[in-house]
Amino acid sequence: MRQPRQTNVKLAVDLGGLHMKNPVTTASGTFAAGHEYSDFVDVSKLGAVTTKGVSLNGWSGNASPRIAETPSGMLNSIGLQNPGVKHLLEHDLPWLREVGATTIVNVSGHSFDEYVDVIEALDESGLVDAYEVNISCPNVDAGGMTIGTDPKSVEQVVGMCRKATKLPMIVKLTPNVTDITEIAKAAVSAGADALSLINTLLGMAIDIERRKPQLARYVGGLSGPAVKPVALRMVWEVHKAVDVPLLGMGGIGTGADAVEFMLAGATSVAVGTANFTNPTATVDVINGIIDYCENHGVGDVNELVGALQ
Amino acid sequence: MRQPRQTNVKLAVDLGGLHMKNPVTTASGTFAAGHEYSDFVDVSKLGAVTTKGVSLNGWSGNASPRIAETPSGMLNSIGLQNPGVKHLLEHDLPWLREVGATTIVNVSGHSFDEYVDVIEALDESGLVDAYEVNISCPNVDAGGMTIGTDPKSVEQVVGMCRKATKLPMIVKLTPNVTDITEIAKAAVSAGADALSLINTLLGMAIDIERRKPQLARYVGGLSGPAVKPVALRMVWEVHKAVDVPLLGMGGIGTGADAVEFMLAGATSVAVGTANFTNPTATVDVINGIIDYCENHGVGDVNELVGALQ
Amino acid sequence: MSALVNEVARIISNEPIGPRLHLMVLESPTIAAKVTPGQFVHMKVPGAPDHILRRPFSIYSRNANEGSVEILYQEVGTLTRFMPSLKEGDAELIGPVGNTWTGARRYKDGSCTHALLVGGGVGAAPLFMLAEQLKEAGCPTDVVLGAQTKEALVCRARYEALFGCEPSCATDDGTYGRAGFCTSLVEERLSQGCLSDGKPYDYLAVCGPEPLMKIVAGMGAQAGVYTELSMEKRMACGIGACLSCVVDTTMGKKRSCVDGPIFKAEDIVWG
Amino acid sequence: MSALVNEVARIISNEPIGPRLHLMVLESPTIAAKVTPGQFVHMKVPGAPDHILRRPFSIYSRNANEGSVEILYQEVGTLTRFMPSLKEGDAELIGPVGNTWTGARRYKDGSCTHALLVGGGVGAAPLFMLAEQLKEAGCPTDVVLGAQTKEALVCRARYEALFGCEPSCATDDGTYGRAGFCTSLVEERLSQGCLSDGKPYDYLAVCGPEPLMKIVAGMGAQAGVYTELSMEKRMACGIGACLSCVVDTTMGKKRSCVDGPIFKAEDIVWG
Ligand SMILES: Cc1cc2nc3c(=O)[nH]c(=O)nc-3n(C[C@H](O)[C@H](O)[C@H](O)COP(=O)(O)OP(=O)(O)OC[C@H]3O[C@@H](n4cnc5c(N)ncnc54)[C@H](O)[C@@H]3O)c2cc1C
Ligand SMILES: Cc1cc2nc3c(=O)[nH]c(=O)nc-3n(C[C@H](O)[C@H](O)[C@H](O)COP(=O)(O)OP(=O)(O)OC[C@H]3O[C@@H](n4cnc5c(N)ncnc54)[C@H](O)[C@@H]3O)c2cc1C
Ligand SMILES: Cc1cc2nc3c(=O)[nH]c(=O)nc-3n(C[C@H](O)[C@H](O)[C@H](O)COP(=O)(O)O)c2cc1C
Ligand SMILES: Cc1cc2nc3c(=O)[nH]c(=O)nc-3n(C[C@H](O)[C@H](O)[C@H](O)COP(=O)(O)O)c2cc1C
Ligand code: FES
Ligand code: FES
Repeated sequence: MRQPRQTNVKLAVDLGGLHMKNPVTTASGTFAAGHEYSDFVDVSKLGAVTTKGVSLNGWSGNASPRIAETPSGMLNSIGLQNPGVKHLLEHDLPWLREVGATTIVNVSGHSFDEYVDVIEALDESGLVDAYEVNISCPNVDAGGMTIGTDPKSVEQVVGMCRKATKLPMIVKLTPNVTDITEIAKAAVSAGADALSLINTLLGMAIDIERRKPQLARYVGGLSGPAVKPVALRMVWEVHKAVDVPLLGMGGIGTGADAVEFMLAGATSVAVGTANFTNPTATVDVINGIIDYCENHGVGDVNELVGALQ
Repeated sequence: MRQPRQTNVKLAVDLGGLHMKNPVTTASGTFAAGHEYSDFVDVSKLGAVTTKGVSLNGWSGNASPRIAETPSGMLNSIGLQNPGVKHLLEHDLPWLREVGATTIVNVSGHSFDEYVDVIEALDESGLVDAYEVNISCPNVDAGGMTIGTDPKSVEQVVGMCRKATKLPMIVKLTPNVTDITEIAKAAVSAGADALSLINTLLGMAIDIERRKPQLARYVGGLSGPAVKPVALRMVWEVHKAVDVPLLGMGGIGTGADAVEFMLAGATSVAVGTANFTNPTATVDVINGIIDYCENHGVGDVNELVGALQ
Repeated sequence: MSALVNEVARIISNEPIGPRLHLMVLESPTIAAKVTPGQFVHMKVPGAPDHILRRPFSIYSRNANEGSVEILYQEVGTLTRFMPSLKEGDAELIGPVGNTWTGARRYKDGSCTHALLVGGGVGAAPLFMLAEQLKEAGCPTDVVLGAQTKEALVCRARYEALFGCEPSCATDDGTYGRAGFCTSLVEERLSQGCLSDGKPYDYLAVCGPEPLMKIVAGMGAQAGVYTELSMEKRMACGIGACLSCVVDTTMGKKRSCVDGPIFKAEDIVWG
Repeated sequence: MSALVNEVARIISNEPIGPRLHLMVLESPTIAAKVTPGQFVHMKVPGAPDHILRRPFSIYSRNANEGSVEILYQEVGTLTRFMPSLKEGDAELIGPVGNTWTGARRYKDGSCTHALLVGGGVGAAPLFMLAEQLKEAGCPTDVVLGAQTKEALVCRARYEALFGCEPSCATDDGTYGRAGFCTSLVEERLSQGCLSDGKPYDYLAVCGPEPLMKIVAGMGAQAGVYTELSMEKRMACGIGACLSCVVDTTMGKKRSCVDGPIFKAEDIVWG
């Protein structure tokens, strides 16, 4: 079980009211609720664990095949399969509390109300340290469109969630938009304490032998190193446009990747697809950040945030 | 000098009135006007050569560094450096005609009028077989925004270009939009004979040693295998949304890649960044398409177009 | 499930042993010590950095003393076609992953008295450690193997050496054993009973292409034999976290990596 | 410019020869036969498929009879740090790319009578074929080399063997030759004139880090010596098609790959 190494570098960051012992959390959906990875890394030593998206009563997700590999990336169409908020409350969150992890719960909904219901179901438990509201779900109230692509829907759903909790609320943005800063501003104006970006880019892959899409659902979300340049660009654009802290992600697998995101304006970072390549990626990223800071005379990681020249 | 091999497979396609002897052209800006690659491939045997974007009086482009490598991709911010339409007319187009190449001229402009001026300067020459109107340029008339992200601007500029020529007009779309089908429909309604997609995804990369962006202009366009899933998805979406033929591109480097695009709905394809990895990529892609057709009993490549099941 | 490790595993050898079939031996002492029949390793293939996903391969055999494991792999796509070029280097193996065939446990508790193992193609490999286990326990066990050609029947000799008699074989092209699919051999065995004593089988373990497993599962159900399958789905994490690899079962979607790969045939909802 | 080829080039050897410095020998008969001093190859590094761009390396030397070329490379980033692990395999080389130093031509037409070559770090390599050419032509030629340490002065011995006398050397840490930057040696040479006869130089060729080239170009200009530089920019196509590699000159932007890499110092507009 890998541990972050000792250092004098100050690693703690504040993500919109959420205290993180270091800037590294997990990207929702790639780490379940941490238990599966606990043979490999000490999840209590991560900045936080972000859990898989949860809905009120659970969803069964999409048909198989659900993934495909692409150059330096992968497509997924898991379809937000989850057993519902009750299961999370009874099994995963108590375990995370017990091992001493900081917990960010990723919240999903097919309607605006469902987001609120999920938060209300969790808010009194004392088992949640922050929410990450994933507004990239295909949504009925937004006419089947992803709500995260329309500033008005974003304002509405984020505003409703804001009323439901006083805990730190991170809003997670989709990159599949013309102008990410417009969406970011809408989320902040409706009360987001922090923004998380990016979710996956919509993509597709085809099996030319069978003349069929690689994914049963035809399209899926692209993640991994391939998307890193797009993610970094959006973090930098949003950093210049809003005043809340950012949780950057998209292709991060090394300390150097994380430092790029922090220089572009991220206060903390999430490791997603890289966990699949390397199950100790989260701790390796923390150690890589420490290496960078020590080698470059950085005494506090916060010095890196937005320090691009 | 590599040549496509002999085959009984029918390779000719019609791209909105442009006759191509096979479905493979070059992606604008990666092949200049073909001369530089003529040591490696017989450019007269390509479906077409698409030239580097040209403006009326030329532009000097962006500062250096202009490129950076990313996982399975690259960023560029050449900034549409070009010597202007007169140079193209006097040097490049006559050479292409002389060697017997089919020529698509990629047209740029900083204002709506400049697009028209470029087309008017070329239209009587008899040296152009089709235009590819690149509406991904940052544009003054669109308030500095890329015109290709706003359906109204797209309709306007495409309509103006349409009046200036009777030659086949392909309109090249930017992928940096929420809904590519909306832009595609606008271009078609204004008279596009075909659509070309995708241009590059906006991205960024950071040199963590110097804490500076890798590109002098901070952001640039992402291309290469990394973007292929996004490109394929957009080709498929647009194929379902409009009735004109499509020229697909984004990460194509093999015959298999090309077949994926054709199955998704592209009538022809362009090879861009792959030329840098492999200078015979264009011909290798043609030969790969031939292999696929022969091995799968496809007598005419047109059978592949949109044949995804 | 015992703790998983991510072990750096030196490639000891990597040789072609049949048409598009290769045997790779890896130095992986921790996994070699722990692995039980039917489990797999999730391999980071070295030298292919543009491929970010690992690939799952069942353990064909292990040598706990030497600390090595063997995998038998078939060329089907990009990485399995690249792997034969690896002459040295370090793979990374997550393992041992997954549950195990229940044959040996069932033999001990009496619910299995006669076992039939059916391996189609490279599906013969994940059954071999089960065969060893059943043999050691003393369970009467018969084996049916199918492959496209004689040369592709690469596991036959090992089964023969283990049991001292030939497994029943079928080849698609008739170059060895019964001509055609191995399903007719399975039907025969199920109707005739165990080769040693003619008693009916009460445990059937199948591994191979999904269509084969579906047919054999149907035969097992009809014959009223308890049947297990190894389900192979595309995997990202390989350890239960990502829900890439789910199988439709009567209890809902199950992760083939950690809830499987071995499933009761009767639980599977076929697509 | 003669026609370019894209040649599959077997790695014959690849050895460390100094701190983060390596010598790679490649079998590339067509390029070995054609290359002229100052030209480079654009290399597809094998085994790194996630890296889609080639890397440019100057030809250090060639053996036209054996059909091989040598490159001297320094570890600076991802691929140059990966390359030392390549013990075998086939690179792909586009080449020979670019223009050539004009020293030898100038010696023939009389505009160069005394040459001074200045190589900083690995910049010593692209000048070596020029040195050979000038030596063969009979042009009095002096050489100044700079490096960080004695161990990094890896080209010194070859220059010494060629001319039968030591080049003037400087090391940043003073472990060999003059302590400090090699610019003071250049200044000395320019003021004292050619080592053989004290006559002033009329041809100066410089290759090294851009700041060094800028300083030496300034010295050359002040001394009124015709000066040439080799400009190294990031390259995508490497053959003049993509405009990635442009250099600002008094005649506008020029492509360093095919309009260069050798430029007249006076034409460069420094950034
Ligand atoms: C638990 C388990 C055990 C396995 N054991 C063996 C074994 O012992 N020997 C063996 O030869 N193969 C085994 N496989 C299958 C093996 O994992 C795939 O053949 C391999 O991943 C294909 O990789 P590729 O890069 O060559 O193919 P790709 O180019 O990725 O794909 C080619 C084809 O293989 C399928 N495929 C891709 N990834 C997987 C995957 N992770 N699992 C299943 N199919 C996939 C694709 O759907 C596609 O049809 C096993 C699979 C699983 C899930
Ligand atoms: C005409 C020419 C001749 C050259 N000859 C030699 C030589 O003989 N020996 C030698 O050691 N090096 C030479 N170089 C430099 C060499 O190409 C780079 O060191 C190499 O490309 C870096 O690759 P990387 O993957 O290690 O670095 P990366 O990880 O890609 O980048 C690391 C650093 O190297 C710089 N760099 C990246 N690509 C290039 C490039 N194509 N050209 C220049 N700098 C780059 C980047 O800006 C960055 O600062 C030459 C460059 C040119 C243009
Ligand atoms: C298999 C998989 C499942 C995912 N599930 C979720 C999810 O439930 N909720 C969510 O907000 N994002 C989800 N994502 C997106 C990731 O959290 C992350 O935003 C994205 O993958 C980019 O980061 P990466 O490149 O590091 O993976 C998922 C990604 C993957 C690959
Ligand atoms: C160096 C470079 C220059 C480009 N210049 C142009 C251009 O002038 N006009 C244009 O429409 N697209 C230009 N593009 C975009 C390509 O034509 C193509 O749309 C994109 O690169 C995706 O294809 P690829 O992945 O095959 O390169 C350029 C791309 C690159 C890499
Ligand atoms: S592969 Fe991730 S849950 Fe099975
Ligand atoms: S590298 Fe493409 S023009 Fe020089």
